[in-house]
Amino acid sequence: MPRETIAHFEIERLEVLTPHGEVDTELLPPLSDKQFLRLYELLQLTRLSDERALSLQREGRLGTFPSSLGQEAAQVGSAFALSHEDWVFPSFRELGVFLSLGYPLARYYRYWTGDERGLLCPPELNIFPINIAVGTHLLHAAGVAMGARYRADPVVAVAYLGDGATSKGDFHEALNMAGIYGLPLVAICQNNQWAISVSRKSQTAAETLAQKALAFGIRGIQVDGNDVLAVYLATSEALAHARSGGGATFIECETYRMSDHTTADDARRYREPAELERWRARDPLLRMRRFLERRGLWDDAEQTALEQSLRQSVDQAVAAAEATAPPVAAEMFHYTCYELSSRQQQQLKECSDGSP
Amino acid sequence: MPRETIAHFEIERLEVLTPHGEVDTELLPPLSDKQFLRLYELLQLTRLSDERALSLQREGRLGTFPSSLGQEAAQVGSAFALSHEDWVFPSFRELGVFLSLGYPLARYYRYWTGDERGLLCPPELNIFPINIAVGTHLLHAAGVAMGARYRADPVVAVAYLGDGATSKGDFHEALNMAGIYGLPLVAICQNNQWAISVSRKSQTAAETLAQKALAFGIRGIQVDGNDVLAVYLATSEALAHARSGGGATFIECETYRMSDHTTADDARRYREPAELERWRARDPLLRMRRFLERRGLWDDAEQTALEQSLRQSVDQAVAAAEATAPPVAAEMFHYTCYELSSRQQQQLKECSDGSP
Amino acid sequence: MAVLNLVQAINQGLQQALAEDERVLVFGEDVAANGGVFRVTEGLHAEFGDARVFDTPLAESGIVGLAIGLSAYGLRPVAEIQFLGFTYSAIEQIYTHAARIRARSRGRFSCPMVIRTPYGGGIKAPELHEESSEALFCHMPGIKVVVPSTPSTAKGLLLAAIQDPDPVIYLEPTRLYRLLKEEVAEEPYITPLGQARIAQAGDQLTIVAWGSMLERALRAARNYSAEVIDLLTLSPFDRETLLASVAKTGRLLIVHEAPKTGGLGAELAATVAEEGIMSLKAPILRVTGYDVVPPLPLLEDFNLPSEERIIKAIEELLRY
Amino acid sequence: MAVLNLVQAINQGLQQALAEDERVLVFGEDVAANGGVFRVTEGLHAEFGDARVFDTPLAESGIVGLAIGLSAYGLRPVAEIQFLGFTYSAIEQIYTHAARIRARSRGRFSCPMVIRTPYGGGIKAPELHEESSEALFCHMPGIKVVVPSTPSTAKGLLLAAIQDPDPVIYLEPTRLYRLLKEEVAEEPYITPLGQARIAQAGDQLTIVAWGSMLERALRAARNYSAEVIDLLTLSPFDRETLLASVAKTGRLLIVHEAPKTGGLGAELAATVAEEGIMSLKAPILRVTGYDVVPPLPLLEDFNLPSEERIIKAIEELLRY
Ligand SMILES: Cc1ncc(C[n+]2csc(CCOP(=O)(O)OP(=O)(O)O)c2C)c(N)n1
Ligand SMILES: Cc1ncc(C[n+]2csc(CCOP(=O)(O)OP(=O)(O)O)c2C)c(N)n1
Ligand SMILES: [Mg+2]
Ligand SMILES: [Mg+2]
Repeated sequence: MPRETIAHFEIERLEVLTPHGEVDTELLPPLSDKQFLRLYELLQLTRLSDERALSLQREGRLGTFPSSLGQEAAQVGSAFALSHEDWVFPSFRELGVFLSLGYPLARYYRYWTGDERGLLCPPELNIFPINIAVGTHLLHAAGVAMGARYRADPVVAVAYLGDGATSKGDFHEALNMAGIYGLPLVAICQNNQWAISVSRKSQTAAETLAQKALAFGIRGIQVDGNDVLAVYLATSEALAHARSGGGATFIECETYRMSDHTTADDARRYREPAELERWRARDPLLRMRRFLERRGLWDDAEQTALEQSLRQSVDQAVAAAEATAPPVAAEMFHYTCYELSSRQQQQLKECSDGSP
Repeated sequence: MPRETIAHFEIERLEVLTPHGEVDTELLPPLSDKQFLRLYELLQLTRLSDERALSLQREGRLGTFPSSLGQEAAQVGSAFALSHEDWVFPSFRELGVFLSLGYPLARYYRYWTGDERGLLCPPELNIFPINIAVGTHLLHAAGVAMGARYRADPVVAVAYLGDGATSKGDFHEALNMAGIYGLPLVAICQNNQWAISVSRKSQTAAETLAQKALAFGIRGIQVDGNDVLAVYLATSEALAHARSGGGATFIECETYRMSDHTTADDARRYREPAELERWRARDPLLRMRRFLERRGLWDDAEQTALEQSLRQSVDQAVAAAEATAPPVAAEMFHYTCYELSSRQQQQLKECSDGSP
Repeated sequence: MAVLNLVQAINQGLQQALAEDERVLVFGEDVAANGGVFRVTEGLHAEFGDARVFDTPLAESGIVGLAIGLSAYGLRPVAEIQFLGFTYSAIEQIYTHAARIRARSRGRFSCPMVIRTPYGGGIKAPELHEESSEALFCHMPGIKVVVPSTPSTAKGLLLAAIQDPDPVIYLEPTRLYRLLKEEVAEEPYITPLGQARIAQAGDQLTIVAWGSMLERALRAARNYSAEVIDLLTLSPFDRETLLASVAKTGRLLIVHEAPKTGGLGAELAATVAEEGIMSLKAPILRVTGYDVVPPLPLLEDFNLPSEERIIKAIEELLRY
Repeated sequence: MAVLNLVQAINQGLQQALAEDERVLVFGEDVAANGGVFRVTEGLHAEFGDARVFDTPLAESGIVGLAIGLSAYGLRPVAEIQFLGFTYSAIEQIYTHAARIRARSRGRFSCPMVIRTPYGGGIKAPELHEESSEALFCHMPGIKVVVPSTPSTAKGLLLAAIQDPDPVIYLEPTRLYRLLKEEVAEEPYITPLGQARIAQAGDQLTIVAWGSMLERALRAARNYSAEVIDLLTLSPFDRETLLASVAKTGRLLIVHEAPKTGGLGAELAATVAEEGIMSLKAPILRVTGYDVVPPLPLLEDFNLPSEERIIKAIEELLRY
């Protein structure tokens, strides 16, 4: 008995819209026109809120900020598929996810001014704090998924991560556990081709990121991450699979980080402008707009009206964020633990008495 | 453009000897009869040295000991393929590897009495210290592999690990790096079906361990780990591949831990005796012996003579190990760092003056 | 009341916590069918089943991360790490996440979880099986660290840790597992976190120890009028009891297994040097493990503070 | 001699080490084309190429583990971890392996490697970008920890660290990166490890600080006869200089950014309380970060020791 093939695997890619907004009707998700319009509105809202954040940062009114430019479809399309009771574990670049779920933009901005209160998640949402230590939060999603299963709650834990995050050990430990325990977990990877200056190719020799799922015996799929409908469809399928007890899915959304890594970065140092141009042609907003136009749902006037109204709400969010009183020193102590130690109480007193 | 398959993968399994010692001639590695006999001798030496360790432990003459019973083929077959200049990164159950490479048995025993001097590797070998923190040492192999490549040395870094180790984050980080940098590294996984009481199935939902290689874009293969010739062949191929610049290979050797996890364990608490019996029929020594017999190279008289002579050398090793003077307290300080700090010098003095 | 050793007392505490509160889950490597490598979880899997008591893959960061998610979801995970030496790969999860999720989420989420792990030397075990790195975790605001020293405190601290609203690292001194036996109350009870215990009263000097070193400190102190403080909670430690005792005795000796430099003894000494120095009649001495890589079994007795070394330090202090 | 800031001085040190010794390799996330997120490795990739200066995947444990293997093979890796807050996942590699391979192999293998990482607060950066957890690494026998405080010490300590036969963690105070400028000798030179520097002489009290807090301590001490010690090497710290200064001044103040409890200040205080207490005229005070989760930018100034808090402590000490 010589060399024998004992296992076969295939990785699939899903696309629904062409760059011109044409649609594969067989795959078109069963959404109403209102929902298609809502998706587009969220894409626009994300882009405008992001643009505003960048200009606030330039004016010194916001701290370092990671732009989501170019990744709106991956964020909005996936978040739109979630149910109210699902738990979300963001990375640090998910403005579109927060907005799609209804997180107050003013609060999001507060966080990026360096105010911890910006992460206080409203009670009706289950969004874990923004995760800065790349790749480490998938384990929390695994824990919540296991907790939900233990309580027989119909909750799915949805974690967002980047291509860079797939290199971290915790990514591996989390998805391996998701496989073993058959957890209701969906990992949404925005492969935006870069981890700061490290390209996707330098991050792993695997041909696709989706195939990393094979190491864990879970579902893995690649989608066109600039196609909001494909992302929505893949996420919906993964959620249904998870909710029905089928276990976890790893979704690779192929997209592109059109901006610098953050406002502290200068991407011209390490990547070709031509690459950016190629991806600009695949802009996720444009594609959805073309789809709506083809369907007779959209025109220039509507676009203008939408932008105007969205800009107004962004203005309001900025105003609200900036009207917030700054945090007081005691705020540092309040949530370190449930009850302060005697030394912490002493320190709190000392610090509230003095000035910085 | 709908769902499209964008990548295909296959996992292969290699077997050369049947449990009855019949051979797939096409795959028979080009070894001399002398080498076949040497392989068998090493298998026997490993088994007898292991047996002796267990009895020394029962008599209180050795500390906790992890037996390699049943895994001799995976250890000897792989180590036999190595070149003199290769670097080896053992886990903690590789008696057969140490012996095949010529590590002094007496020194190996010393280590397991709790004497750090037992790990002082002779200058002609490159065996890293036994690794207790499961899975963490593959990164050191990656570093050495990179160093070798940097210096254009024809060295391959060979790391041994268990099925349990594949769950650790460092496993993932190491093999991902091996893929990215195309490192001359061979990871030899002894899938002995158990990590203490945790079964292979509870360790990962992946169908095979070999397929974990797909996550890293490196070669992965499964071999019958109780078939010393298959293990030798797979390792030789992987080494050649690495030496020629082809990069890393992950080899899953399917084998079985026939003993308790260590002398501190009682496997009857968590596994069926029937399972052990099934594997006993696939004993790696028996299989190689049958192969030699079929080839007319072996008979009962030779077996008796071999066992006698090996027992003698094991006796000598035990005697040498036990004749070693115990370490002195100062030994604790000597290799903490190259030069002791003033506090360490003070402590060394205090401790050499006093008694425990 | 039954006479129990430490293993049995912890086992009883776990059993009672599981029985009383269905939010409690026990998991880790080899804790289910095998009952833990020290048999601390023996019988729990048989009684409570796969959903409550389960094995994990070999992934310590994963185990802690899983506990974080479970606790944030409202459960009460009690995770076992097989030995303290294997928590090192989980430090990011402990320090970056478990310690901070309450603060980062402004109280919306929290991590009421326990990490149980055997620690300390004196059992002739292989490398990394006898670590005493408790000080690392005492420098992480948001994390509590406790160490029982007897079967009774083992049970009471465990139940207190499980009820605590924040993450607690519960260190089990392996040398004591089967060494100490005493009567332990059958019904569940709490030994409050943050409170030290006067294990021996005295007025000539104060000795602070915890875990397995408490037993040694008590032996060494038998013939002295020494106040021996069993710290029990290392973080946050009981400043008041420490300062009150030193105010009375004027002399302080700290005993721990960990390397001296940067050990918890340093913080205790510094606290007294800052807040209680006026009552000191003598230097503050520390008898500790040396600043070395923890030695293998043949040398470990040279490293662990011995009764003799402790007595020598007592005598030295009393000369002032 | 050119006037350089800290970034430039470190960059020059790296460039010279690479040029002088082909065993030196520089790697980490974004250190190649991007020149590091603070531009510390700027130009090195262009000069020395892919084999000497390269990017790694996003895997900190991996980066350190790789350095261990490279150093054991005889090379001199200088690995960058992008921020100290991301070393936590590499602690197992640092503590279990880098610190112990010399001991475990009885000297056959060793790890002459440097881990460079930006650390400390005051730069209004996001969470985990302003950590000051140096004390954790000071409790690991086998690991050295150094912190420069000026461009000159930055270059000299870096070159010393690269030549050191053992693993060194080299912490770069980000607040000083572009704040301090001074003349730095062009040719390579060494600032010896293990030796503190008297940054200001004085005889009424001793102040110990390091990194970015040294700058603040010096400002606060301007109008006092304070001996300000720049610790430079945190592990092993310079006991002799510390004790000699306190013997002279009789008063000790320690300033650090890290949370108070379990910080390195505790070890310094404990050392003096053990070996130098007889010369003390006053309590040993510590002005430190609070025992809290490090706050985000809007609150960080409340947490970092301010000049005012340091002066208050000086005044208090001088009242004794
Ligand atoms: C553990 C860790 N290491 C390093 C960093 C610094 N860092 C922040 S974002 C980033 C790149 C992340 O890449 P990716 O996961 O692809 O996410 P993206 O930035 O593309 O959204 C790095 C290296 C970090 N935040 N956490
Ligand atoms: C990081 C770490 N976690 C836990 C342990 C305790 N432990 C020792 S061996 C072992 C199981 C290892 O399983 P595997 O990798 O399959 O190797 P095997 O014992 O089967 O040879 C465990 C959990 C350890 N040594 N290291
Ligand atoms: Mg990315
Ligand atoms: Mg195994």
